[in-house]
Amino acid sequence: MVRFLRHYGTLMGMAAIIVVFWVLLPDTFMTARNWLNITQQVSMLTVVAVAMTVVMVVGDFDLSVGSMASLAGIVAAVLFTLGFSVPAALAVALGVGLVGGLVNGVLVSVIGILPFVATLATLTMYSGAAFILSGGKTIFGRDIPQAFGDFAKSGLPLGSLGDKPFVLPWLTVLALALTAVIFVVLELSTYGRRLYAIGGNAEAARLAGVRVTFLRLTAYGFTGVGAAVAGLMYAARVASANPTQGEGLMLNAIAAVFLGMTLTRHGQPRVLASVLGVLVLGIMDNGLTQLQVDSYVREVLVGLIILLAVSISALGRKAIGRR
Amino acid sequence: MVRFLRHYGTLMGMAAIIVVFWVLLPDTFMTARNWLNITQQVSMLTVVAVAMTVVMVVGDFDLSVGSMASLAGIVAAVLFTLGFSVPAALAVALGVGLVGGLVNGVLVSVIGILPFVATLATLTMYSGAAFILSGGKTIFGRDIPQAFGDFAKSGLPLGSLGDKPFVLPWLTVLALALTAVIFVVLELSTYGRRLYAIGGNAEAARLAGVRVTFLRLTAYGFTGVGAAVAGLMYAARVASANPTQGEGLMLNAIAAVFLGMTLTRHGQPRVLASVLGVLVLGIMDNGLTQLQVDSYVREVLVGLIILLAVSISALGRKAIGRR
Amino acid sequence: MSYRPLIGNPMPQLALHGVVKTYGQTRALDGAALELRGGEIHALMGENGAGKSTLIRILAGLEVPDAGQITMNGAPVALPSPAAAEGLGLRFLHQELQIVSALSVAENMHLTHPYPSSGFGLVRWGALRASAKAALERLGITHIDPRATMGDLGPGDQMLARIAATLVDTKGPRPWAYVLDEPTAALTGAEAERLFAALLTLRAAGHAILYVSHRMDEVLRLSDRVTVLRDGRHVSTMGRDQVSREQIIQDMTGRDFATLYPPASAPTETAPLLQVRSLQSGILRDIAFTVNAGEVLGLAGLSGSGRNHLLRALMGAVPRQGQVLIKGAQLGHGPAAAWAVGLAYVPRERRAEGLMLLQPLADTVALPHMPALSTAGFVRRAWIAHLVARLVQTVRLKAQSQAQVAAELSGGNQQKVLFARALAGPPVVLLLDEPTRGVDVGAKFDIYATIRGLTAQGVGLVIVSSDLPELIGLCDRIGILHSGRLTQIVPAAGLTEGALLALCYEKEVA
Amino acid sequence: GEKIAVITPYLSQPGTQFYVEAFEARAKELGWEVNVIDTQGDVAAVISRIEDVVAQGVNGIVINVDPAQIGAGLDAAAAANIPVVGMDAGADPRIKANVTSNGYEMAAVTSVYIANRIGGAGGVVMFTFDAFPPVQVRGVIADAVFKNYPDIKVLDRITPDVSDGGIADSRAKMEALLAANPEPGSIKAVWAAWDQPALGALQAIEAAGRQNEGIVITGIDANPQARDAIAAGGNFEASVAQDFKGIGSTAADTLARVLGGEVLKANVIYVPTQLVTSVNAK
Ligand SMILES: Nc1ncnc2c1ncn2[C@@H]1O[C@H](COP(=O)(O)OP(=O)(O)OP(=O)(O)O)[C@@H](O)[C@H]1O
Ligand SMILES: Nc1ncnc2c1ncn2[C@@H]1O[C@H](COP(=O)(O)OP(=O)(O)OP(=O)(O)O)[C@@H](O)[C@H]1O
Ligand SMILES: [Mg+2]
Ligand SMILES: [Mg+2]
Repeated sequence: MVRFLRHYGTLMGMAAIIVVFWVLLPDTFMTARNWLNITQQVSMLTVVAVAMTVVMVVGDFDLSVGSMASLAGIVAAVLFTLGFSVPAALAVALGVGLVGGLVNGVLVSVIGILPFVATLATLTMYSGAAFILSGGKTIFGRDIPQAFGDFAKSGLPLGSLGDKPFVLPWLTVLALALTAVIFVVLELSTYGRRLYAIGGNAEAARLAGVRVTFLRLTAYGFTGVGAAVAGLMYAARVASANPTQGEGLMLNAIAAVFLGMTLTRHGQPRVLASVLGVLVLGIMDNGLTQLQVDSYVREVLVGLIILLAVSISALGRKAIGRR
Repeated sequence: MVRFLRHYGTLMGMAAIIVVFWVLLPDTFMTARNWLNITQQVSMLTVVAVAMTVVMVVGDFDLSVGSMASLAGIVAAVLFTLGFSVPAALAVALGVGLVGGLVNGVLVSVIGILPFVATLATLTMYSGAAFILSGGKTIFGRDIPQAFGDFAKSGLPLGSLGDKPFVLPWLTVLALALTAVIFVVLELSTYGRRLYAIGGNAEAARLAGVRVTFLRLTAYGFTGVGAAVAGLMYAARVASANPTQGEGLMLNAIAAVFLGMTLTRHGQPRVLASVLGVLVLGIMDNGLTQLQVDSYVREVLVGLIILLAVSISALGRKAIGRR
Repeated sequence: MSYRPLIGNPMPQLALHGVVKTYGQTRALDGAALELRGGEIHALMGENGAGKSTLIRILAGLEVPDAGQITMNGAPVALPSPAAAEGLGLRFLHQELQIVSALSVAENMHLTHPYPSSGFGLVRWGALRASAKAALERLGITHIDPRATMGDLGPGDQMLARIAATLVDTKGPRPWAYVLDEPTAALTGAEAERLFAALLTLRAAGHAILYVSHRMDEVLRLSDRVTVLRDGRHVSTMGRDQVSREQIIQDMTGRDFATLYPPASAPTETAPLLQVRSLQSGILRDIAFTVNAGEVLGLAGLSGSGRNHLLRALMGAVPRQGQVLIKGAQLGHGPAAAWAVGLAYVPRERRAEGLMLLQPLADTVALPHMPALSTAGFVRRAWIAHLVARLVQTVRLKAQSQAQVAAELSGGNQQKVLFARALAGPPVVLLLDEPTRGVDVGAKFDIYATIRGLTAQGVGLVIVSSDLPELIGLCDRIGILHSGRLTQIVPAAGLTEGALLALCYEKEVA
Repeated sequence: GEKIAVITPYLSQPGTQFYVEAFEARAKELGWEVNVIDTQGDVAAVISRIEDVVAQGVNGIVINVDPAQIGAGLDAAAAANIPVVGMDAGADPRIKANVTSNGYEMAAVTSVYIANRIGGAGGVVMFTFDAFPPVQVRGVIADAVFKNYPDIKVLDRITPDVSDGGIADSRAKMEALLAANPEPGSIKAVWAAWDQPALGALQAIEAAGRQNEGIVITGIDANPQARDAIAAGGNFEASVAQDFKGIGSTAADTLARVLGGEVLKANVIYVPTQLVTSVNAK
């Protein structure tokens, strides 16, 4: 029973939430269109959460993802205003993400600063850099190439649905693709398995000859690039870049990964579990908005549901440990 | 040399910062009035950082302090609008802080949720509660009793300074008083020594007869009350209450405590070190603003200086460990 | 599945000379030497802290020696990294059981080795499992599923899987030497036999095995040569014909037991201080014994027999049923109650269970006695300083000041901090779990002297130790634990190490 | 009645609260069911919530964020034929009408007020916030006005940290500037792009005991706290009242006309603003 609750508690909770929305919103919730909306809405968060999963696998975390996302968006937008082509600007922005991630990695893994402190400091710095580059302004309008904004509005045509065309939004496609990449890296590659070994028992990994310092450093690179991708997706979706726009991503991404961890057998971070965590957050937002639940009540409910899921799994773990 | 850098690196850094400002701002920085300003500006952050020190002593932390501060301010303001007297409203707000802190404590210590997840969830919930209570609005003007706002504007007269009266602001007095209280609790009482033992090695403390679960729980109570006090000070200072006004406190408080930890011999959180950490942040803000350094550049500089201080201490620790 | 016999160099040979390694003030190795040849089982012996594991970590490329020479077939080699050691065909099982509980058995077995993978670096799971299965079968193990999660296995099976990991066949350099640091510590007799069979097969195929064990019988039975280290120095290397139990002990300790264990003083009175009746906890069943004033009761038993658990149950660190009386009064639950009535405890894992490594040693000493060292909830620092100053002398603790942190003390002095803490009460009954583990010879003698001093004052002691001569030398009576039952209590006088070991094994043999 | 969704990232800003309330009041008279959704600063979430309410099938949507940033949401609404009306938003072909005050005008009024009060000469401190487009335009105008007076020197252009509501951090920044410019008369005026920094600056000046130097402070929005301060006759001399209630109720009326099938010719509707000084503050 306890074991069952621990493993399936969160999953059952998710199912319950979906059923409730389905019953209360019979016409609008369980529709292909609504689910497309949800996937598109959570696409940026998915990318950050999935990238965050990589550092959390080695037992660290990264508070700077939000400001890195903002910075990447600003970098691309500033380069657009300077006349760079879309691919060139995006490449530079992703490069900034990679470098920013590796800086975090060096601080944590080589210098030995606690992840919380190191990424808190870089949070401030990356955010400051975004403000400096943009002059604190929102960059939008003519400065943003049409193609860039259009990307977020269009998608992969997949036939038609009733009278309307059925289109899988590019943002969703991108999130799926990145999830697949990180899945392959973490679950199927030797590299990923080494990261899990480090997270599971860093000392054992070191004694077994795993290059802990180096691998831990590289994990931050993924998170940096992921944050940058999410920042660019965000900028495309709002067809503008603002030095604060990534702010909300960090806490939500961490919450999603932790929520996902309650789904896995040993409480490890896993890519697909993180995606489920993101979906829970997205579905709650969508369903509660449609039910016209006050935004503030929604916040409290989301917090409560996270706590419930995590408590059940924590208590289950305790009960098992006690036997 | 390494040892020296580790112990005195941060202190020397602080001294260097002060000297730089003194030289660059010969007439205005090193004045009694400016220092009074700084102490008053950092008074709220001091209270939160000092209270945060208590949970950090046991090896945890509390992300919900910012939203708890907002919530306490809103609770008091809402009670004011309902005609409660100032003492009654403040007592209820402090009670909310205590309960909120203990809820965190139960989640972390009794249920066994990671501090990061538990307090992230309560962050959302307390913030949601503040929004619900206030309807998302700023409460100000006639609703806030005159006496409440006046408190933050006045202080303890300490004679005169040149032509102007020399007044120690009540907010500064309050911050000093709470620092003293927490100092006594942590450094001089058996309770505090037990908290340090838990932070040093929870299992060893348990075997030595320390009631780890209970004490860890109570530590969060201090942090909750501290956050509430800071929220009320904030509300008094701006003579209004807003459901987001505590937001900036959390990351800054944690940064201050970590900065303070680089000052202590073995990297432990200590009350007075946390206060120094707060002062570093406050002095940098004040000095750089006086120097008319761009706000964004200031952010980057603050991040850099934190990183430098922490890196020196981390590298020093490593070098000592290696011998 | 069979082993690939060694082709090419018929007699690979690895040698170390004059190896020195210091950690802070501790000289772990001070001129150690070792020679390992293909086709032999070579035992590495030495007291706790003699430097065996350090030598192995150097071989594994995990530590770089301060001085010394390593040669392979006569040519000097460097071992800067684990990869280099693997490149020389060396495989390792390190002392502390290093597992990643959340990963599968197969993955744990490939921590050191590259996973079988396709061109794109993708893991071939089937090949990974097959490789793990093959390695397990070399030990004759078929009951462990490579897909199982490591954390779900029992400690014995975990150890077997880790041992099998050294036998994994990889594409890389051919392994020829297997280095096992105390592999049998967590194994049952039958499991150990399987390991021995595999080791003999490996030897027959021309491989070398370097093997650390504190179990004398195994060593005498299996090994072709024995090298003994003492205080980081090479003492002797003996062939099968020269080796004897007495000689090994003589070389390991370099001294007479008479000088190591101070004489016991006759108990002054026989008042029962600790009475235990029908105690149940965890695997413990129906435990009953009494300890009188000035008496030392030893607890002996095989690994996993419940010695450690019994002390924790007495302290109230784990739930227990049954009666525990201190001076005739029922003992309450929880460690606080135990300390309050003078039941003091020196835990086994001093770093994990005893010390606050980064706090002033005086704080650690005072912690369990806080109620007596405070007034109205405020700490009386002067009282603490006074008490600690006295205790530092009693246990001959070498520290710069009372404010020094435990992390900066040597292992023996760390142990003395915990002794000082246990004496601060002062204790009525003192529970000691492996009190001299990782403690050097001098500090050991100090600890023995302290124990004698306590018995003279009428304190009752319960000592758990895996060091059988120590138990015999210190105790008045020795209780034998077997699978959670106290099978008998025998007088220590006249007992030999062999006889005591036989008693520990008795039930299993019978 | 009709189901209407009001979606804003900025509900905790006092101005937004007023026109949302006025909108709700008017909507009640019209018999509408209004759902107010606050995304707390997240603009992309505005798009998401528009998509959600489109799925839910509302009759009309009201936004108060720049339409250029939420094109995807506007497309979703257009595809479902749901009219969108802006409330202090911005112009866009997909918006039936934007009901707003003229931000350029408000900034011009306060900056010119300062220039005149200080005789076109002296040091001025500006508080701006360029990350928020409607406030950014105010800064642009003030910059231009002050530049037009060769003897006005902008001492500092400060962006306060608004995560705390903006008063406390503005006050800290102003205290530092007062310390840096201790000579009486070295700071002649404080121009704030909205009221919170003006209130923070006022607190700083009073706390420093420099309220008698004649430093002129202006804000924009004329929120009640600012009105109280202006009425008190201190340094805070002027602000510009947007007719928040007017914006809210006009937005509701405009939406009612759109829902009634009317095609609006002018898709920008300005609601007049008013300079508030001690004369008319109460
Ligand atoms: N990382 C380290 N830092 C400091 N001292 C160390 C370290 N590792 C080992 N030592 C010290 O070096 C000495 C030798 O330790 P080692 O682990 O090699 O002993 P051992 O012979 O394997 O003992 P055992 O039989 O207990 O395993 C001990 O005094 C130990 O405390
Ligand atoms: N809380 C518990 N619940 C159930 N079983 C337990 C518990 N604690 C220990 N055990 C089991 O009881 C057995 C005895 O453990 P204990 O550590 O006391 O043995 P030991 O004689 O000290 O051996 P070792 O030297 O290997 O530690 C082990 O099999 C252990 O797994
Ligand atoms: Mg060893
Ligand atoms: Mg044990």
